[in-house]
Amino acid sequence: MSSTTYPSVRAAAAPKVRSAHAEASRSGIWVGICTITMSFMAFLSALYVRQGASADWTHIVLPRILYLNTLALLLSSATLEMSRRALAPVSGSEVDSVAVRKGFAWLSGTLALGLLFVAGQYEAWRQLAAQGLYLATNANSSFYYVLTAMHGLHLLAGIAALLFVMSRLLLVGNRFRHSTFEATTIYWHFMGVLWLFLLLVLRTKL
Amino acid sequence: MRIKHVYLAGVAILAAATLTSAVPGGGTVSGKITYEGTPAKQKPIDMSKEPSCAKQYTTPPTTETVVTGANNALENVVVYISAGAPDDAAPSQAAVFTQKGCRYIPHVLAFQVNQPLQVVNDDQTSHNIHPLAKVNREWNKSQPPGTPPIVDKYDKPEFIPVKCNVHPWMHGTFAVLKNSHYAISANDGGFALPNLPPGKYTISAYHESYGDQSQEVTITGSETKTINFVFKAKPY
Amino acid sequence: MQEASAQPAHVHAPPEGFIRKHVFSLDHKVIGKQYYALGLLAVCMGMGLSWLMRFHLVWPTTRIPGLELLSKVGAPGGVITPEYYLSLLTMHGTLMVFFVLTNAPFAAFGNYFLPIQIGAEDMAFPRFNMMSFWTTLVAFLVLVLAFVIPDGPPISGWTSYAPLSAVGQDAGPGMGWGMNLWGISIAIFCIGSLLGALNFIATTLDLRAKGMTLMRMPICTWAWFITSCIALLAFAVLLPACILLILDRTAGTSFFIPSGLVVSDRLQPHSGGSPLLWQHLFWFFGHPEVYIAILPSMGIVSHILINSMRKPLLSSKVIIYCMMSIGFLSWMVWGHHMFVSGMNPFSSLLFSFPTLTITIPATIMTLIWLGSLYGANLRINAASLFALGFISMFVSGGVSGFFLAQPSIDIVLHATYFVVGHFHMVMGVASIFGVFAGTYFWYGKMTGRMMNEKLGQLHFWLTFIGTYCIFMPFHYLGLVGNIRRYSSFVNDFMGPLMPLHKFITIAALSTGAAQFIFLFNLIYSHFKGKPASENPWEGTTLEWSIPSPPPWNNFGGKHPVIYHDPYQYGVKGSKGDYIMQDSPEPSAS
Amino acid sequence: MEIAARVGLGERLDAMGKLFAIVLVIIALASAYPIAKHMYVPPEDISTHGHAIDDQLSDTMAEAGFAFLGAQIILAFFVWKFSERKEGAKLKNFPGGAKLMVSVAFIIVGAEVFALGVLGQKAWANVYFTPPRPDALQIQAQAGQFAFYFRYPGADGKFGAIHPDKIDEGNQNFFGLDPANDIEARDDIVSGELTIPVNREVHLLMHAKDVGHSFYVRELRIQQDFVPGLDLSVHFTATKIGRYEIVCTQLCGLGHYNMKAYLSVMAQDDFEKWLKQKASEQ
Repeated sequence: MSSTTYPSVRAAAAPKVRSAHAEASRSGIWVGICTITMSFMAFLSALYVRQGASADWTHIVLPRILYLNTLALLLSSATLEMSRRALAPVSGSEVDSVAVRKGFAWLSGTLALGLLFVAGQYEAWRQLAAQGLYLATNANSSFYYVLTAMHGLHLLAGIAALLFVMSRLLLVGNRFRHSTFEATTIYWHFMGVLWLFLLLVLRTKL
Repeated sequence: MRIKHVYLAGVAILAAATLTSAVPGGGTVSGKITYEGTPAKQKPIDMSKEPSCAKQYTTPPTTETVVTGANNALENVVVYISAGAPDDAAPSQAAVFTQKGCRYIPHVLAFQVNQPLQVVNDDQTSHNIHPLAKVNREWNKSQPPGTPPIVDKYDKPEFIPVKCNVHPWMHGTFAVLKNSHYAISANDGGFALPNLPPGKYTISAYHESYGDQSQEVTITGSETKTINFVFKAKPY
Repeated sequence: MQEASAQPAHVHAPPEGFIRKHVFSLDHKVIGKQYYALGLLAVCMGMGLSWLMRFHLVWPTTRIPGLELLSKVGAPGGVITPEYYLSLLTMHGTLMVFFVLTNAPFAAFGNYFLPIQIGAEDMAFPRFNMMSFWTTLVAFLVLVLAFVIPDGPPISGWTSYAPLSAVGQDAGPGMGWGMNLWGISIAIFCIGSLLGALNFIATTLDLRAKGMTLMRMPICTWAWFITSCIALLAFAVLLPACILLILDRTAGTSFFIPSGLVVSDRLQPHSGGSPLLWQHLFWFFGHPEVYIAILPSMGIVSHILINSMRKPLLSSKVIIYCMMSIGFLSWMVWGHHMFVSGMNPFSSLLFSFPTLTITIPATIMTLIWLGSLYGANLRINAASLFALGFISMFVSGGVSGFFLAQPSIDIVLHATYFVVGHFHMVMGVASIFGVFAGTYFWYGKMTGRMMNEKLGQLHFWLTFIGTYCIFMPFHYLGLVGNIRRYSSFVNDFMGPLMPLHKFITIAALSTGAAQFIFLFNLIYSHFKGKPASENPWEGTTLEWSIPSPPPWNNFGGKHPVIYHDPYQYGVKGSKGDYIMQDSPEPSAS
Repeated sequence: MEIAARVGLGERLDAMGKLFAIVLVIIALASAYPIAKHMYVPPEDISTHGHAIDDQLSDTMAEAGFAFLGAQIILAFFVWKFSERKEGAKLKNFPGGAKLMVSVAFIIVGAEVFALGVLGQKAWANVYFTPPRPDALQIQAQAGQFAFYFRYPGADGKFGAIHPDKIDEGNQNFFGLDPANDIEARDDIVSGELTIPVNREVHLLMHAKDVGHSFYVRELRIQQDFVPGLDLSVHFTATKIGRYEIVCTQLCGLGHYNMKAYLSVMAQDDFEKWLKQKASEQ
C-alpha cells in the first residue's frame, strides 16, 4: 500500500472540540492501561518470588526472532502515528477523502505489522518447543510462555480495535470517531512500551 | 443332570465361555505359603487421635503389611489363577469390606470383576475410603457413622491399595480377579483352590509387600496337586 | 460541558422491546437492578449453605431430609460428610465475598445511583457496563456449576491456599473439576469487576454535570469512586494469580507447588514452586477486597445518616479523606493474614504497624458519625435504623481487629473463631447493613413504590439482635481456641463449648428466617407498596430531583446545573429545612 | 412527622429511637459480661514465653473493651437524646467539631497503636527473634494429611535423610526413611505423639509432607504453619508436666477437623524411659 501515490495535502487542523464522552474514553483508556500494568506487575513479582523460592531457576536463550518482532511492533507504532496525523483533520462526516484514504493506508500498514508481530511471537514459541522447552518444562519457560501469551492476548485486543476503527472509516457515511481512534492509538503505543519492558525482563531474568 | 453339567462345563472351558467353570469334584490345587529371611517388623499403631477406636484394644494393634504365622507361614497372600481359566460371571452376592476399630476387615478382600462391593462403617467415627485404583476408576468418599453402605463394582482386574484419608494407619487391599478360583492364605499359610476342571493353569500368588509369583500346574482329573510358594522377606 | 451532540449516540434513542429494555439493557439503572438481583440470589444461597453448616456442627449425625438429593456422595442418607462440609464452606465464602459483598453495595447501588448523583445520563461506556454484568453472571453460573458436577465443589476454602488447591484430584474430593471451575469462575469475575471499575472511574471523572465539582459529589459517590480505584488494582492482581493457579492444576507448571510432595500416596510431578507466593498474591488482593466490601456501605450509611439527621456531618471532607487513606493503607497490610505462615518474622512487624494505623482513620470516621448525631433531629425509620446499626456493627467488628493486628496475639487467635467473628461483623454484617439501609432508603426511587416501613423495622430488630447473638459468641469461642473450618468437633476442648455452639446455631437459623420478612417486603412492596413521590425523604442530592422511578435517560434530556455542596440540611429552604443541590436559591453557607 | 406518614407509617415513632438506645446498651453490656467475668479464656499457659502474650492479650482486651463500651453507649445516648425531636427543634453542632474528633483519634488511638504496636512487639520477639539454645532438644515434626508424626534422632543424634518416594504409611514409614541403605535412619525414633521433657527447650524442625498444615498447642501459646518446601522451625520450653492437644489450624483437606496429636510433657527420667521403650518398637 503505497501512500506516496497521493499528493501530500496539508489540511487545516481540525477544531479541537472535546466532548465529555471523548474525555471519558481518554481517561478510560488510561485507567485501562493502569490496570493492565498492575496485572503485569503481579506476574513479574510472581516471577521474582518464584526465582527466589528455589534453586531450580535455569536460563533460557531467547529466540532471535523476538528482536525482529520488536522491530515490527515499533514500526507499527510509527505507521499508526502517521495515520493519526493523516486523520487529524478528518471530520466526522467526510467520506473517502484523500486524508481518509491516506489514514486508512497507514492503518492497514499498522495492522499488517501487528499481525506480523503476533505471527513472529508464535514462531518464537515453535522454536522454543523445538528445543524441548514447553510451558511446564521449567519455571523459566513457564514464565516465558505466560508473559508472552498475556501480552499477545492484549495485543490481539488492540488489533480488534484497529479493525473496528478501519471499518468505521470505510462505512458509508463514515461513523469515524476521533475519541475511539485516539484511545486505540494510546493503547497500541502502550502495547509497544509494555513489550519493550517485557523483553528487557525476559532477557535479564530468564 | 451332573453329567450334563460336566459336559456343559467342558464346553464352557473349551469355548472359554463366561459360564462358571467350577466343577464339583474336579481337581484341587492346594499348598502353603511361607517366607524366608526376616520380615519387616510390624509396628504398633497409635490410635490415640481416635479414642472411639483406641478404646477397643487392650494392647495397640500392629500394622498388617506382613502377617506371619507359626514356622514362617505367610498370611494374607492372594492365590489365584492368572491364566488358563476362563473368565467367570460375577456372583451376585456382595463382597463386604468392613471398617471396625479403625481397621479394615478383612485386610485383603478378594472379589471378582463386576461383583458388587459393599463398604460398611461399623465405627462411631467418620471414615474415608480411598481405593488408589490405576486401571479402574479411582474414587474417594467419606462415610459418616450410621450412613448406608457404599456400593460399587470394578470392571477390570487389579490389585488396588485402599487407604483411609482420615486415619493414615488404615491400609488394605482389594484383589479384583477375573475368575472364581482364588483363595487367601490363612494364618498357617495354607490355601486350596478346589473344583478345577482339567486343564493347564498358571497359579499366581500376590502379596502386598512382596509382589507376585506364579507356577504352572496341569489338572487331569479329580486329583489334588500341591504347590508351595516361598517369598523372600526383607527386614526393611 | 456536555451539549447533546457530545453525548454518545446510543443514549439518544430509548431502547425498544423487552429484551433490550430489561435483559440486555445498556441502561445503568437496569444493570444496577440486575446486579442487585444477582446479589440477592447469591446471598440466599450463601445463607442456605451457612444454615447447613451450622446445623451439621451441632447435630453432626442428624440426617437432613432431602439433602441427599443435593449431593448423593456429599450427603449420603442426608448426613453431611467432612468433605462436603468443606465444600459448603468454600462455596459460602466465595459466594458471599465475591457475589454479595462486592456486587450489592458497590456494583448494584453504584451502577444505579452514581451516574444520577453526578448528573449524568448514563455510564461512560454503557456497552462495557452491560458486558461487566453479564460476565459476572457467567462467573456466577460457572461457580454454582460445581454443585452439579459429580466431582462436587472444591474443599479448599475461599482462600484456596496452594498446594492444596493446586495439586488436583489427589488433594481430595472436589479438588478436580470442582476446583478448576472455582478458578475459572473467579478469573471471569475479575474481568467483569475490572470493566465495572474502569467504567465507574471514567464516569466520575468526565461525566459530571456542570458545577458538580469533585468536592460537591455526595459521600456515597465518593465511596464508589474510591472503591473502584481499589478494585481496579486488586482484581488486576487476583486475575494473574488465578491464571497461574489454573496452569499449575491443568498444564503441569510449578508456580505454587514445591518438589517432593506426596499426596494420597502419590509423589507429585512438580518442583520448585512456592506456596507462599499464592498467599502473597491472594492477600494482596484479599485485604483491599475487605475495603471494597465495606467502603461503599460507609458511603451509603453516611448519605442516609445525614438525610435522617437533617444536618450535615461535622465534616464530609474528613470522611472522604479517611476513606482515601484507608484505601491507600489497604495496600500495605496484606501480610497480617500471614503472621504465622512462615513469613520472615521481621516482615510481620512491618505489616503489623500499618494495620494498626488503619485504626486511626476508622476511629476518626466513627467519632465523626457519633459527634454528628449530637444535636441532630434524627428521623427514625428502617433506613436510618440500619445505618445506626451499621455504626454499632462497625465498632464491634473493628475493635476485634485490634487484636488480630498484633502478631503476638495472632499466635493465639489465628485461625480461630475469633477471626471468623471479626470479619463477619466488620466486613459481612456491617456492609450488609449498609445494603439494607440503602434498600429501604432508595427502594422508592428505584421502583416507584415505598417499602413497608413496619415490616422494615421488624426486620431490623430481628436482624440487629440476631446478628449480635450469632457473631459475638464467635469471639468467645475463639478466645478459648476453637479452630475454624472444622466440620465436626472431635477435640478435647470442645465439650464445654457445645452449648454456645447450639446457641449460635439457633440464633443463625432464626436470624436467617427473619430475612424472609425482607424478601417478602421486597416483593410485596413492588406491587402493593405506597407510590413513592419524587423526594420522599426530603433529600438534597440529584437522585431526589427526578421522578421515581427515573426516566430512561435520568434527567429527561435536561442537564442539571449544580449550585451547592451536597448536603444543605437544617437551612431555610423554599421546600423546607433543606436546599436541593441543583436549586439556584442561595445556600446557608 | 408528615415524613413518617408519607412513607406509610401510621403512628409517631420517637419510641423507636429510645428503644434502639435501650437495646444497644443491653447488647453492649451482655457482650462484655462474659469477657469481664473471664468465662471464656485461653487454657492455662505452660510455656516460658506465653505470659508476655497473655499480658498483651489482656491489655488489648482492656483497651478494646473500653473503646467498644464507650462507642456503643455514646451512640445509644445520642440516639436517645436526639431522635425524633419535635419539629423545628434547634440543631446544634458538637463543640469542637471535626477538628476535635481528628485530634482525639490521633492522640488516643495513636498512643494505643504505639503502646501495643511498638512496645508490645516484644511478646512476638520472645517467640521469633531469639535463636534456640544450642543444647535444645531437636525433634522433627512432619505434618501430612491428616496426622502429625515426630522423629527423634536416636543414639547417633542424626536424622536419616527423607526420601519422599519411600514414604509408605501402610508400613508406618511416614517420613520416607531408607534404613536399608541409610544407617543414620536406622536408629531414628518415630512417634505419633510429641513427648518432651519438662523445663528443657525443644527445637521443633517442621516438615510438610503434602499440603499446608499448622502446629498449634493452645497451652504452649505456639502456632506455626507447615509450609511445603520451606524448612521452618519453632522453639519452646514447656514448664508443666501433662498431656496437651496438638491441632492443625491450616485447612488441609477433608480430614482437617480430625488432624490432631498429643504433646506429653514428662519429667526427664520418664522421658528417657519412654525413648528407650519407643526405640525397642522401631
